[in-house]
Amino acid sequence: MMERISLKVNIAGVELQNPVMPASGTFGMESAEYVDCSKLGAIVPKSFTLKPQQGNPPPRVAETSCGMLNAVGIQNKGLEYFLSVTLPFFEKYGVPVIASVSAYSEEDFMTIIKELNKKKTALIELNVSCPNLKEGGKAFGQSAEETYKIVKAAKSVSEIPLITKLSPNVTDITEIALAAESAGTDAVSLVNTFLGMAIDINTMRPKLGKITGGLSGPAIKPIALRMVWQVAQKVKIPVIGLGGIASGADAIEFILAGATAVQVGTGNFVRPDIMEKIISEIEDYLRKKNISDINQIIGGVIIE
Amino acid sequence: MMERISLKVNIAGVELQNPVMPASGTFGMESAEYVDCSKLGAIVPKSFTLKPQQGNPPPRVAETSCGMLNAVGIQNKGLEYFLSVTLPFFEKYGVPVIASVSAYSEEDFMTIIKELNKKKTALIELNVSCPNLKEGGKAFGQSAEETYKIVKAAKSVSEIPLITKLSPNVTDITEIALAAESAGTDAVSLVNTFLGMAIDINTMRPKLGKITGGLSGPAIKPIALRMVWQVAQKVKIPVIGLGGIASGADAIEFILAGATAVQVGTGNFVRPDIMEKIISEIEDYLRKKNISDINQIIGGVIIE
Amino acid sequence: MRSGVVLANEAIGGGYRHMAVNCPEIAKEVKDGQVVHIKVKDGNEPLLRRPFSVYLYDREAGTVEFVYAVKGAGTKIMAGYEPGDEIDLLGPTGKAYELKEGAKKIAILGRGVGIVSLVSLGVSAAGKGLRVEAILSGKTPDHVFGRKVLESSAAVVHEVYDADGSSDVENVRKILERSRQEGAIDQIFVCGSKRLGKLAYDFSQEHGIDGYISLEERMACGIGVCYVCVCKTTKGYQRVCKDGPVFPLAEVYG
Amino acid sequence: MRSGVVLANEAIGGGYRHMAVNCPEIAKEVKDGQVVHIKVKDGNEPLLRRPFSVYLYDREAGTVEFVYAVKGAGTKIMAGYEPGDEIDLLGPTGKAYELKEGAKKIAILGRGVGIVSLVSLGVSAAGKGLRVEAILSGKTPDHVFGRKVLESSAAVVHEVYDADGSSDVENVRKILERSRQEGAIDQIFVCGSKRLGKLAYDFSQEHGIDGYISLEERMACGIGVCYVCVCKTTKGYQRVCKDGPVFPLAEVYG
Ligand SMILES: Cc1cc2nc3c(=O)[nH]c(=O)nc-3n(C[C@H](O)[C@H](O)[C@H](O)COP(=O)(O)OP(=O)(O)OC[C@H]3O[C@@H](n4cnc5c(N)ncnc54)[C@H](O)[C@@H]3O)c2cc1C
Ligand SMILES: Cc1cc2nc3c(=O)[nH]c(=O)nc-3n(C[C@H](O)[C@H](O)[C@H](O)COP(=O)(O)OP(=O)(O)OC[C@H]3O[C@@H](n4cnc5c(N)ncnc54)[C@H](O)[C@@H]3O)c2cc1C
Ligand SMILES: Cc1cc2nc3c(=O)[nH]c(=O)nc-3n(C[C@H](O)[C@H](O)[C@H](O)COP(=O)(O)O)c2cc1C
Ligand SMILES: Cc1cc2nc3c(=O)[nH]c(=O)nc-3n(C[C@H](O)[C@H](O)[C@H](O)COP(=O)(O)O)c2cc1C
Ligand code: FES
Ligand code: FES
Repeated sequence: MMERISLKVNIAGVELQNPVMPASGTFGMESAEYVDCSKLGAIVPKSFTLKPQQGNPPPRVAETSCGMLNAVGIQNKGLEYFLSVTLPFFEKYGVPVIASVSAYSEEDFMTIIKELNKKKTALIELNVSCPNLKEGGKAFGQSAEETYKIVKAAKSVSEIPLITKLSPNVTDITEIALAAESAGTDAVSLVNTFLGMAIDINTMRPKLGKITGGLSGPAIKPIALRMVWQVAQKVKIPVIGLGGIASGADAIEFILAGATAVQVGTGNFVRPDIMEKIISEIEDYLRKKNISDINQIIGGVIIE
Repeated sequence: MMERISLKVNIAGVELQNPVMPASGTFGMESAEYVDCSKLGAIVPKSFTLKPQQGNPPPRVAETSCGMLNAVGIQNKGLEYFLSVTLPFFEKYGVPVIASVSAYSEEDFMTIIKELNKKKTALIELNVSCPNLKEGGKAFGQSAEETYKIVKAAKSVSEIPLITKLSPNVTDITEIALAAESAGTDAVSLVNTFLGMAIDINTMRPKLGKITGGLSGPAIKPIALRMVWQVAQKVKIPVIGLGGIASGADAIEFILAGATAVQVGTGNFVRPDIMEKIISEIEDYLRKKNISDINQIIGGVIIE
Repeated sequence: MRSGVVLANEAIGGGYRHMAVNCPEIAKEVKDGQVVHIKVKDGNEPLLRRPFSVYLYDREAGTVEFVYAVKGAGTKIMAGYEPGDEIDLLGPTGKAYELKEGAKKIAILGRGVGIVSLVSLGVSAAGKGLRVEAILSGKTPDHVFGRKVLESSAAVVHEVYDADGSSDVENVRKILERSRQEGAIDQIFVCGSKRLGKLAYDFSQEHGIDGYISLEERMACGIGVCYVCVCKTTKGYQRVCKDGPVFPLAEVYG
Repeated sequence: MRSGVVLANEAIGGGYRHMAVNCPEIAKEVKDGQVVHIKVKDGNEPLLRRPFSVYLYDREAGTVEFVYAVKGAGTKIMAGYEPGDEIDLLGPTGKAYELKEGAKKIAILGRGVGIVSLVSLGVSAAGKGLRVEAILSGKTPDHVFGRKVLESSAAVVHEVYDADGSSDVENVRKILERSRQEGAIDQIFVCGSKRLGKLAYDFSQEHGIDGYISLEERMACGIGVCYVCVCKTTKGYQRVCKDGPVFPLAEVYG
């Protein structure tokens, strides 16, 4: 029997009591009624933009086989609301809060980061990969160059360590990760959603108001895991893995593939308390395997 | 009530009695025991290479949520066996046979096509998108340039119309489709499998002998459909859609998105007779909608 | 998440089923018009919970009742539930119907499954001594339910059908008018039809009364965090699961 | 695809269940050692069929029996089947065990669920008047089954266990040797253990007899078209579903 199992991990100098946090856009103040936020590794509220924005026309969701498409388009109340309401709300739980920032230009990213500097969130996640903003589902994060430029600009003003959230809708995600790393990002998180579509054959119309949307959930897990594994081999910075995680076993797959921490997205919709379950399943796994520190298995997949 | 419903479609001058055919690698001579091959729109046997090859070490399959990973690596008996056994076997069913060709170089593609010219298969599908051949899951079809070169070379010798099968593991699939079109391909088919991975957390080892493999099945349908829709807007040549099709409704989604024909892959594993069912479900749909000719709904998705 | 046990799950005509569930936690908390999200089956297919209005509840007995239409994959699975089966529930969620202080008479207009969310309101209001005028609309008599429960709690019930043309908006308006002439209506509540919503809105404007509608949208989280379930209102896109499902008619039709 | 109806599905200890199914089409065709692929549930999760050896069959009664270990998602669903449930079957598929013309005595070596595929062979052989020496191996007595069926068809049955060390390869070799001394063994068949396979191979080589092993690999199509289920043999990668599951020992260990 093991004395104690340590689930502590470190992302860019920030210690997390365990590697489990929500994926942006799938967790909010309302979640606190269902999950004990003080138990999480970190808290990642929904991405916000400089100004409030209304998002895309409904319908915004379509269920698919083992997954779902969403086309929310980052409906949010803007930076000011984040600073005055969301951040203080979550800070009271005593775990690191990661500000997920979305923007349409380098300038907007910089403006937001300067404001965050004043409040010292633990970390900032740059959402350069939302497929629901630009026309045709394009995102900054689909180009190594654009990613480099944005991260460089963000880094030039940020006093807070940066996580860059990568898009999976690319030929070679390691190239984008390396661009973000060389621009100075302190960590990467991957993946955001895959651009997808569904058609209602009865009405002959797209099921989403915005035609296409982002695919998330268990369906994408194998692709996300492959990407995390590929990126973890190439970069020196910590990798945060996500995409379809809905159990401790899923989380461990990502950790073995090289993720220092994991995010849970769509899983929160099915069970708003799922992250607590995942944390305890990770602990059980380590206990069963007689491993006392989770850091021992990060990137631990055995390749023969 | 409608007199007769026509399911006939035309791919590069070849008339198919209906738009349903198998996806390469998921159908073989053994399938003829379970499905009436003479009922299909076309027959697409497994990709073959110039010489026989053994494929990848097992395990070659891992089930995932609503999908599966495979890393077969095109185990096949080579061109000669195709010409002497497979082709004559399928030709007797009186429906077009599409030769799916895989190769490691332009030269090999050209050598194979020259041999096929002599036998006049109805169509040739160039598999430039198998993720299980090159190291790290790379494929020719992930580069517009390489795709252009291969298609150009193939076209320069082929007396048979060419279909180019595209890889979904790309940033912008329309770019690759346009490259293939400008190199002269007569049609495109998409998608091949998504590169994915799964880890057995008990053994801490990848579930596939080759570490990564191709994801197929219902899980990928929304992404494949989006790609078919995007490509169909951009190219003038016919598009063959596939990825997760397992019902008439799925097939119709792809047709509405712009596919002239569809292929069924993983669905054949679940029910080897599924294509017959899909054909009749398509017919039922048209009858219910009072549409007499399937060509009326190709690309018919209504965007407002 | 709460665990419930199915007590009954029977077809009641019109493709609807009536399901009673034992779940004291929900029965204790739920308010009229609120919603419960059912994970119809373990696993990832179907992935998301399905939202259902609470039809009736009994705080003492600890039971909650639903009426649902069997439509797609999820409700087909639910149709197979048998007494004794455990089910996975999230809720109650969302805004409830609120009776105005001092209201003496209300009208409820429900159509099809939209009737579900209004029945417990009718029962509660009648129980508090209010007069309740209920207009229940459906394709055929089979598509209307709830009459007995409402009548036994002293509501006045009108059923109207497409089959005989009585569900026509003009006819419903007439019923409302007639009722108003018998005594002022203080609040009007509607669910299940855009047309009836518009009628109720016009009626409420004309007579300067309060009116509410309960809306449906596709959902994911059900608790207000994902913003997929929005509907357009005069206040912008609002979340049906959290800001609704009950909205003032003026926000939807204004 | 064939439709079967579950007749019985009972736990038999050791985490195994014994399932009897009515499916005259399969019962009529199936040969010893062949496989049936079960789609455990409609829909896409789990997606693929699960392969199971046929344990026993009765051509007249039209029944087929299976014994399976409850392991993952698919077999957990199967464990919930009740008499009367319909199930979706594909098969029989694959190479069967073949008795050599003129064989007078065979040995069968099965371990764990590997016992399943050998029992009908033992019964068939005994029924044809051959002598059958069956060695059934398992972790504990609970993990061994089939004794009664084999004995009632006149096979000689030895059970060996890990629990008391009797399943040790050396001990199994001794049992085989002793049997051989009582009368030459013409063929040897093995399933469920690499170690027993090796033992059988060595034994078959030493005495110049025929030997076969039935293998397992993960499958997708089950009918020979996808090439995911290959195992390494002296003839290269062969498909377990089509070229096997029964292979000459010499192709696997040679
Ligand atoms: C606030 C609210 C209250 C509801 N109350 C009731 C009720 O009391 N009785 C009843 O029969 N139905 C009710 N519905 C509708 C019910 O949720 C759907 O009929 C049900 O989700 C269909 O699931 P399915 O799997 O059978 O259909 P599918 O079409 O297979 O479902 C696919 C997806 O679409 C969603 N969906 C399908 N139809 C609807 C719909 N009409 N509204 C919202 N989402 C939908 C499903 O939840 C699922 O995510 C309510 C919906 C909402 C939003
Ligand atoms: C030719 C053959 C005959 C078999 N006969 C029997 C039998 O008679 N009795 C019995 O109990 N089991 C038998 N098996 C093993 C049985 O197929 C697996 O135990 C079963 O597929 C596990 O499914 P699951 O969903 O419970 O497990 P999961 O682990 O959830 O399955 C995940 C995937 O892996 C595959 N898989 C898992 N274990 C195995 C395995 N051991 N072999 C092949 N595929 C596997 C599944 O089919 C599925 O595709 C046989 C396997 C083969 C190949
Ligand atoms: C409804 C919804 C809204 C989302 N909103 C955001 C967002 O605002 N910012 C962001 O970076 N990612 C957003 N995402 C993406 C998720 O954070 C996550 O990257 C993705 O869903 C994959 O993880 P999952 O499969 O666990 O859901 C959203 C996802 C969903 C489903
Ligand atoms: C086991 C397996 C083998 C495959 N082999 C080939 C192949 O030889 N050539 C090819 O072009 N595609 C091959 N594919 C890809 C399929 O043809 C198809 O593009 C893919 O599976 C997506 O369709 P699906 O989701 O309907 O299966 C293979 C797929 C599977 C699952
Ligand atoms: S369903 Fe998520 S906000 Fe309403
Ligand atoms: S499972 Fe497809 S060839 Fe064996």
